[in-house]
Amino acid sequence: MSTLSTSQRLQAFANPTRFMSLSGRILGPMAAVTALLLLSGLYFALLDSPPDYQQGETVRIMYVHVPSAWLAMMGYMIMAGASAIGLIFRHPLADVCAKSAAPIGAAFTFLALVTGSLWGKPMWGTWWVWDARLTSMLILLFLYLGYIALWATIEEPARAARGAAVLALVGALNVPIIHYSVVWWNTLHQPASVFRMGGPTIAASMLTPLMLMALGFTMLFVTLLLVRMRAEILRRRVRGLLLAKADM
Amino acid sequence: MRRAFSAVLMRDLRLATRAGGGGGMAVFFFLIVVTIVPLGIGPDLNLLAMIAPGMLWVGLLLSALLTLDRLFQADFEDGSMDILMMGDLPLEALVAAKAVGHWLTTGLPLVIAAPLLGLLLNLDESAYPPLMLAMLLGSPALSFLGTIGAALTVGVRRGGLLASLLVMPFYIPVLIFGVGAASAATSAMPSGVYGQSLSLLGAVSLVSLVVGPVAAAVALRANLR
Amino acid sequence: MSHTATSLTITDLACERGARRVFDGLSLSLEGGEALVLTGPNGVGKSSLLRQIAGLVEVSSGSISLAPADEDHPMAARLHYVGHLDALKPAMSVHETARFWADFYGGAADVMPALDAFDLVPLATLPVAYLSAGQKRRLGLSRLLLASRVLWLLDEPTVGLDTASIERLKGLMEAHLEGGGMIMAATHLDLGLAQARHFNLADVARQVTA
Amino acid sequence: MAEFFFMGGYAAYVWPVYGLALLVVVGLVGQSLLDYRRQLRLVSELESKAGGRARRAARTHRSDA
Repeated sequence: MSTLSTSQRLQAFANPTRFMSLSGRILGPMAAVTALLLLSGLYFALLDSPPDYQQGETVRIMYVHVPSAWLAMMGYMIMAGASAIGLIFRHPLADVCAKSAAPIGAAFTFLALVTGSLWGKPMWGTWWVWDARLTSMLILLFLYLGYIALWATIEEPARAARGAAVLALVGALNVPIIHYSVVWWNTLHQPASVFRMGGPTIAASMLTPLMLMALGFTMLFVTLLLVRMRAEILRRRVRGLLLAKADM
Repeated sequence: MRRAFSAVLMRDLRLATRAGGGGGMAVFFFLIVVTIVPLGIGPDLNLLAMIAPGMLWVGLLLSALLTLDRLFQADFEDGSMDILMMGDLPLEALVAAKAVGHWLTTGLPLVIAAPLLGLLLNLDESAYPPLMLAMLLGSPALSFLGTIGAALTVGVRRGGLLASLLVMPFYIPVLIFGVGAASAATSAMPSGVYGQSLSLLGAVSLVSLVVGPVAAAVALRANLR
Repeated sequence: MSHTATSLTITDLACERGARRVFDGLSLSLEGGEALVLTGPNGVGKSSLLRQIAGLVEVSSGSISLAPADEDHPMAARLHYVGHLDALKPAMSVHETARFWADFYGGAADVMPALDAFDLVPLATLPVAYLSAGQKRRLGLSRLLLASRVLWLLDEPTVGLDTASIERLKGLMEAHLEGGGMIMAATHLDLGLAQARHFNLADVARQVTA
Repeated sequence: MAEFFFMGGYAAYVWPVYGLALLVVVGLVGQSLLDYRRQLRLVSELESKAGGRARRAARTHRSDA
């Protein structure tokens, strides 16, 4: 690949056909890096790190739960950022990116919720506790599902894109507000939060698996995002061809 | 005649699952209704466990009401209603096909989702089987009675809200017996209550299988003629 | 599809829409193989008359009867009514739509001939959402061929059709008439049907006071 | 080796977590690739029917990872 300056490279991603050929080229290596990171992360998480003195082996759940929670948040930020670019700069690929990011983000949110519940059961004895973080994560899932449902119901892509972009931006604005109100709600009823997710300090030996898994998940997110964007571009071309076929 | 009945039913199922079907929306609404309960009442697990059966049933009812108005309105708006009323299929059978379609795409998913949402409300382990059984027994009544509200408000602007108001009173017996059955198994109720409420719930459902289509057919004739 | 010795008789029919009396004292009859074109200004009640015959609008007084009497089919099930709306679901494909109508009418399982009669076969797998207005209109009309019914009630059938489709429709109408069927159409476009009688509803409509 | 799977008594919680994580990852990757392949097939089908008008577009996607 010729040495393009970063702004040129970003610009090159702008128009769809350029994006298709560029993403086609880098997807291979990205998938390899993702696999490498995830496998090494798994190795450290399961085999090469000590159990926590308090939580014992259940601390290994953290190596999946915390990264997926990060990705859930990151996914929504990407969606909101892409939506903003789409609305403000009329960028052709922005809403494709936002629409493609949503299902991946939702999947990570779901993963974070269930692993959180699996982590909570040995700790608190019930599958679900209305802990501030878990509750905010649940509401984040609603934001995702609402966004995906909006795309599914509006037939015409351009109109759906604008509506979804507005929804994503309003959502992003509300995420901190919702989180704060849930934390406040939680402390209102339970003075001391019984459980601090991830513990105050993370021992060095636990940092490596956590970082590796987090990096692996992030690479997975970006790789899948590119694949889904390519599929979305093709989906719109199919729609165009179908419309053209009807006019013939 | 049976072919027409299954044609209408299959078409409704295909439409519901295809473009942003109604079923998914109702479950999503049910999820949100059940989530905001603890946010309103507080995260105290014991309190939640007590009100869980009642809240799950109220959530089920509200979610079923949500998708009622599209039952006939969609066909009325695009002209399909004219054709559906001009076939060999009597109106009562048409309404029954619509109600079964509504139950399969909305009622059943809600009943399947209910136990999962029970987790959020810290529902007692022993309450799951009775809750499921009661909801399976009672949910058809929600669909069949719901057709009455939907038929009465066809062609009415903002008919959905009106449909819910009209039908809510009919849902009260289903609610009472349903919650009775679901909570009888857990809290200290006299032993006979569980069997009693289940059988009453079954009776209400059976009655609604007949009353719903007949009343809705009359309403449709009055409303569309 | 042939129909034997059929006739439609309407005696002293009246129609009210809301408080307004659209027409009354309307009597007409139609024999097998005959077409009747309803004319008259907008609002004179052409659509209301067609919908009344189809059983979709209340008959306040007077009678409509379709001979020969047929016990096991309600009158509405012995006629086709094509109104302004095409009764199509955007999410369903052309073929699925026709298939549904065929099943609902209890007509033939193979819907291709009916689609072919309106040149819709190339679009068979296309969802209705992608069709143009004219194509939707042709799909709506194609249900006339999905079940053999003696009386066709057509409300402005040619709206949105191109000349080729109008010719096609005309051919199908003539074939229906030759088979002993009956047609009553409300239209401004002269379809040029040989056996067509004209019936101006204005003669019967009450002069609606301001 | 057995006590590794025993996970200090929490096997019933740790393994479902990793099992679910695997499921979600495989599900996401699988669905994304299947959808991509399906759209690719639809485009080439529709384009071959509609004449080679957009032949250029079809040429640019090589099959990737």
